[in-house]
Amino acid sequence: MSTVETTADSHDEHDDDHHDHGEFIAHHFDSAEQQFDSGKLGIWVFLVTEVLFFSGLFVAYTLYRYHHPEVFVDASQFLDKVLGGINTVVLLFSSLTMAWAVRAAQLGNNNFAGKLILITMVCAAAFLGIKAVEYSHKWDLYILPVSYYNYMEGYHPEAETGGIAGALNISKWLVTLSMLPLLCLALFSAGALFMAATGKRLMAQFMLALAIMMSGYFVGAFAGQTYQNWHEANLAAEEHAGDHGHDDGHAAESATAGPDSTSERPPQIGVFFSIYYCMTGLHAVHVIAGMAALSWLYLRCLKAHFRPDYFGPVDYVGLYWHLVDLIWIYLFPLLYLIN
Amino acid sequence: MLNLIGLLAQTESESLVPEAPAYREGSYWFPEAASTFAKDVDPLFMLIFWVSLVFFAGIVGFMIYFVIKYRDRPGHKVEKSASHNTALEIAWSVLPGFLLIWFFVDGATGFFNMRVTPGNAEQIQVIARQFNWEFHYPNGDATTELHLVRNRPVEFVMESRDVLHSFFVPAFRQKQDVVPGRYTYTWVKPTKEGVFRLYCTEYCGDSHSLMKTNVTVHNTQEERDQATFYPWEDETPIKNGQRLFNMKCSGCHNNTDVKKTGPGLGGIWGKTETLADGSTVEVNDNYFRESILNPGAKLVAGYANQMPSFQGKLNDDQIFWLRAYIKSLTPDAKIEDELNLPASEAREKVGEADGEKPAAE
Amino acid sequence: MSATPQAQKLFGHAEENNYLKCSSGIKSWLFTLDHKRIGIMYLIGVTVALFLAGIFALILRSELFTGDENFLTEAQYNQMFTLHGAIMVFAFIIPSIPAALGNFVLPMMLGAKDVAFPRLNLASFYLWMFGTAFLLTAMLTNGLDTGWTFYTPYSITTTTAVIYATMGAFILGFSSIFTGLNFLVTVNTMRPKSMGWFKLPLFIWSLYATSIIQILATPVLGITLLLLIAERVMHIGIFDPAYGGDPVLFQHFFWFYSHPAVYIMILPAMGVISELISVYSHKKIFGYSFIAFSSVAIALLGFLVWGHHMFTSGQSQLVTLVFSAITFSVAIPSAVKVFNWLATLYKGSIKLVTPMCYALSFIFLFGIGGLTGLFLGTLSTDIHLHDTYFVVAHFHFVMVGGTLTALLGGLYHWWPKMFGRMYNDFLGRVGCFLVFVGFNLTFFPQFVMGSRGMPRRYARYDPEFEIFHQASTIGAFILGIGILLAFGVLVHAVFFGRKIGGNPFGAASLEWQSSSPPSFHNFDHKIHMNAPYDFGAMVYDEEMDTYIQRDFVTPESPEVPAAEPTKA
Amino acid sequence: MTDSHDHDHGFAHPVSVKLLLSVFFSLVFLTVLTIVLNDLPLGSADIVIAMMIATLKASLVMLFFMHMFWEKGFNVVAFLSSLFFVSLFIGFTLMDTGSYRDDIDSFPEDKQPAPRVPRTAPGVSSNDVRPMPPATLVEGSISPLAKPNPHVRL
Repeated sequence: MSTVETTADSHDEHDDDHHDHGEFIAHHFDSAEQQFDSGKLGIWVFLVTEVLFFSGLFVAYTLYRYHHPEVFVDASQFLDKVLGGINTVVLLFSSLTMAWAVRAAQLGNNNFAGKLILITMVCAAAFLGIKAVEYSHKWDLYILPVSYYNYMEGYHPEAETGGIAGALNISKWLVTLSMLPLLCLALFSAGALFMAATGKRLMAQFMLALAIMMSGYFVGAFAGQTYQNWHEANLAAEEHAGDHGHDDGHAAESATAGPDSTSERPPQIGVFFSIYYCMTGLHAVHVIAGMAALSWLYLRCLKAHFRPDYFGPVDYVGLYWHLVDLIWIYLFPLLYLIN
Repeated sequence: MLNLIGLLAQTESESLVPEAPAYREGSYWFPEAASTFAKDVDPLFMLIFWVSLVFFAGIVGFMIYFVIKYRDRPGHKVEKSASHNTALEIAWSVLPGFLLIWFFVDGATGFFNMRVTPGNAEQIQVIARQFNWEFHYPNGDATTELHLVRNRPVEFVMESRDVLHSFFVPAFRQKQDVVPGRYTYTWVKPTKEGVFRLYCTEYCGDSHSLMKTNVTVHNTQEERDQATFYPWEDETPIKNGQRLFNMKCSGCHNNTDVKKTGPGLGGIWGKTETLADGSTVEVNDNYFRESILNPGAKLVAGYANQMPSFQGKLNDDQIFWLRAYIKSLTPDAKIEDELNLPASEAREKVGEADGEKPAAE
Repeated sequence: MSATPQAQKLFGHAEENNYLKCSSGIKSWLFTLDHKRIGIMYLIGVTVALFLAGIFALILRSELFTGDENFLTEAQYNQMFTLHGAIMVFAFIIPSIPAALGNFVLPMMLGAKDVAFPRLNLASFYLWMFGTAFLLTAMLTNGLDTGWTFYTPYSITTTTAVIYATMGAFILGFSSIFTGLNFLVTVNTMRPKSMGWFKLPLFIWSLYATSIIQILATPVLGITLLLLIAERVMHIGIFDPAYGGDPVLFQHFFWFYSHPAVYIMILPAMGVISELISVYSHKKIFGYSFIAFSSVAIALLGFLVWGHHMFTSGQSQLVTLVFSAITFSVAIPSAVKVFNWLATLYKGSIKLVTPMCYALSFIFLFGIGGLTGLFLGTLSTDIHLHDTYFVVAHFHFVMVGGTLTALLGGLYHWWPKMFGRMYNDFLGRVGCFLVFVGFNLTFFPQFVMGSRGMPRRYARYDPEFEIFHQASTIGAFILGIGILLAFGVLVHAVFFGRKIGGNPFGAASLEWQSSSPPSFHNFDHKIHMNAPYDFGAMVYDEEMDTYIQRDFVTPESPEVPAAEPTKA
Repeated sequence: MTDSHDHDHGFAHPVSVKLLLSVFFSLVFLTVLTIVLNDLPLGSADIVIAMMIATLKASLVMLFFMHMFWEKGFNVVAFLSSLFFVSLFIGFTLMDTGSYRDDIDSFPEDKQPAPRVPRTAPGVSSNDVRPMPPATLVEGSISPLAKPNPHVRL
């Protein structure tokens, strides 16, 4: 009988124990825990779709490695284990800070969670910086997807004599790739100053964090490039000491000699790089998406939104970020460590 | 739908597809069986058909019976019946399973028959391209229609020059995709004399529906050889060129001035064409030869660079024949006298005139 | 029998409160987070897609009236069938029942206020809009002539707008993933505590199984299309044989999604039919758990059979054999459903109203569609029938005879709930009859043509097939008129239909406990949690012209609170 | 792990800092280990070892960083099921690689008979379909990506 007597909005009476902070409970949920559980299952299922999304590339990888093991061994020599290793550690560290940020959010410590998230953001950007160094180095050497692949033994790209690239003695590709981060850095710094000047402290702090994140990219790129230069110098020295006669003049000659030198390598070598660029490129897109999500989290930390019964967003973005790390954990040995 | 409007201006070209042979009905469902595979396919098809029909009649019969008997009417009430019956449900899940196993085993047996070539089969190479077929026989003959010998198993070694195609002869009940980048194989043993249809059944582009030809099954090897033989040396270069054109070029080019995938080649000789970069070129011997060997070099405006190079695929004689034929398609072009001589004589004449003999590859 | 005043309060119309009228203005629709309004918008969208692709189908059929050129060039014909297929598959069938009907019904069937992620739901709809817009862009710029399957290498070399179209399909894929994710989470976490798994209506089970497929398979379509775009733009050599790629690998990628996608299309239809058969027989569904588990079984088995689209493609014989064997196993759960529906009819009280007519015609057509699948799963017969009109007829029997019929049946069933008005049942049945007759006339001759060797995707054909093609074309126009009439009757009902009460059909699942149309919060009152097929609990109340709970006239009823969610 | 449940946080399960740090250092150790092992001559076993280490690392991340250790059973099953479907995808597709050849030569059209087993010499590519781009540097080109590609169309 009571069924009929209770009418509209009967659900609300079950919210009693949480009504003090109901503003984060959407109207269609009955409790904070239901909301959290839904979000949690949702993000796990989303990760499932991510795994399957990447699976296509792993299938292509497995297939072509199965057919051309020699190509994969040959091609992976072009990938720098040390840079890859550093990037792995950078991502692992960002995972640590992310997991820590979840803990902080669970304990309601927004301030500390924000700092950890900022570190995570910086690591993500640094990862991309190092990646940019790797990419630009390969592009200099014409190590590209199969249809553009044009690497020639012994070819050393001359550093540009003019422009920014020449002045910094780095690849023109790295300069090109760094344009967007530079623009963002400038925008965010200007934004931070503007916000500070107009007295919007919170937004100023947020903009500052974004600027710090973007500078992480340059830290990564700088470190990567320094290593790269050192490594090149080392190689050159070794070559010289080994006296194989591969001096610069010879290299330049073979560069102009053209197609002969490429024919030693099977034409499928470019397929490895097709797969390499697809895998790492897609992964990089996920890193960028992660940076956006982390920035949003940081803003919410600044606004002190999280507390022991409402920390879902940190947890969800954290899970996503760990997945990005997981994928890299597999990409690293699959692409860089082939013998 | 702008593109569709644009295409309306384009008219259909003269088809090079051979006339369809009369349809020879075998049963209501099948064309006449002309290969050994029919005994793998047809009876199994009919078996599945009757089993399905029995099930279907049962389902629909019960459905109609129930609908009439238990229709909602005054005084009719839902009768009590079980909400489930595990034994019954398991029974109707499992029992049809046995039939399915039967179909599977029977089908797999037939499938292996159709895919495993006997050792004594002769080999015919099949080259599929947009939008024609080319068949190369062990004795060196080549045709665009397929000729087989009755009761002789033949294996087709198939290669595609561009996109996916599929080799399908309904009367043989045999089908296999032709995949670029790999060889695919199939075989058949024709059992009936006659002419049958061969279709491409994997969608391959604009004129997919015209990529069909005829299969003629001959009684003896001699008849087959006669049908595939073509006296290249005795025919005129123009006729040779026409035959080559039908084999190699007609997929993309018309022998009229109507545009297909590539430009129509009728009336083109001596004309001045505008290239993609704005410059012009006259269609003459040199341009013709370059267009065959290096098609991308001077693209006529309005066409994509789609044509493959025929470098190493056509020898100088063949290019000469093609040139003769294309030239003959332009009414006012001056046809050299030697183009009307038998090919072997024409070659000598041309050699004298040019001071060199075209080298056969 | 007369209802208690409380019951009257429950089922009375709350005009100002119903979801259609609670707010007005275009913005209140475009930015709504209400699953019911999103469902309605989806319904309008997919109907437009259906009519667009249907017009293409009629143009195709007209061209095929004779074997020679009538009014389409080959290239135009190819674009027509490609757009017909692509729009029908990606923009109509896949979202039709789950996203349109499912969105409206699923939360109410569960007894929830909304889906778990309303914003994601709206995002899914807008992604659908964008994806469809991309497909239309492809149509309006340069056309698309690859077939909806985008097989390489043709899709890499053709000059048509493949990239727009693949972007469209990619985006539509994400729309589908979002719907699936939302429904899966909703069913898991938004159920009231007392709504156990085995109290769920079978439509929800089928949507749940569909969600599993959408989540697991659709991402693979995403990566496939991305790789195809990359292949076309810069030739990465994974699918392109000119650079050492493998075209058959593309088919594996494509069918890993697209075969399960076939079950995305048919499973929800089966769910709808389970509801209809049971409600209009006024009898508890026979073998509830078998039907429920068969949905999940079909969803999972669907992942193991994709290779049966590739029996002639050049895949290895071992794989062919394995895929054929597993394919047969899918037949069993499908057959189980059909037998259970029949058993439900047995000793029921069958009302031959429009939705039931569609349900019965579904059993007929799906029966043919399913059984002809046996010919195609069997290896040796498939070699002959592959890529012929036999295949075309087979999947149209399943997709149109199955899904479209079920969609129409479902619309007629839930239309009074959606708009609170009743349609003209006689005209509805006439429409159903026309659809049934037209459909059979269209596609039955195609079986004969196919086994006689008529290849699919042919703009020109040999003379011996002409008579069948002409029958087919005439049938297509009858089918078109039937569908037009069916939708016409529904639209007429929205404006001129007789107003009806909350539960005109005596259905027992929870959505019928709301008023018609439902209020913004779905239920204005506490839900009475009865079993979904317990029709004995429903009695007709003449005074209110609707069915109500027996409990409302006989006081004792077990009260079950609809609040605490179950653990996921 | 007992200290991870030291407070009652409702449905929150904060992981102790100690645990997080030890997981991180194990991960770094494993990364270094896999690089070092890669330089040793392990033959064909190296891919297996590298994958095992990667899986170990992935498990650590999943169990502790992603809290799978404390997660609801359904969520764990849901996530891990994705791996099952990925393995189906890879497994079936790889079963079909026997018939694939990427290096077949075109038929010699003027020579008979056709090779029953196609040539497998490396470096021979089918040049009748579409030619590989010429393997020369484009003089003065700003970007290798700027090379005109005739097949790019929207």
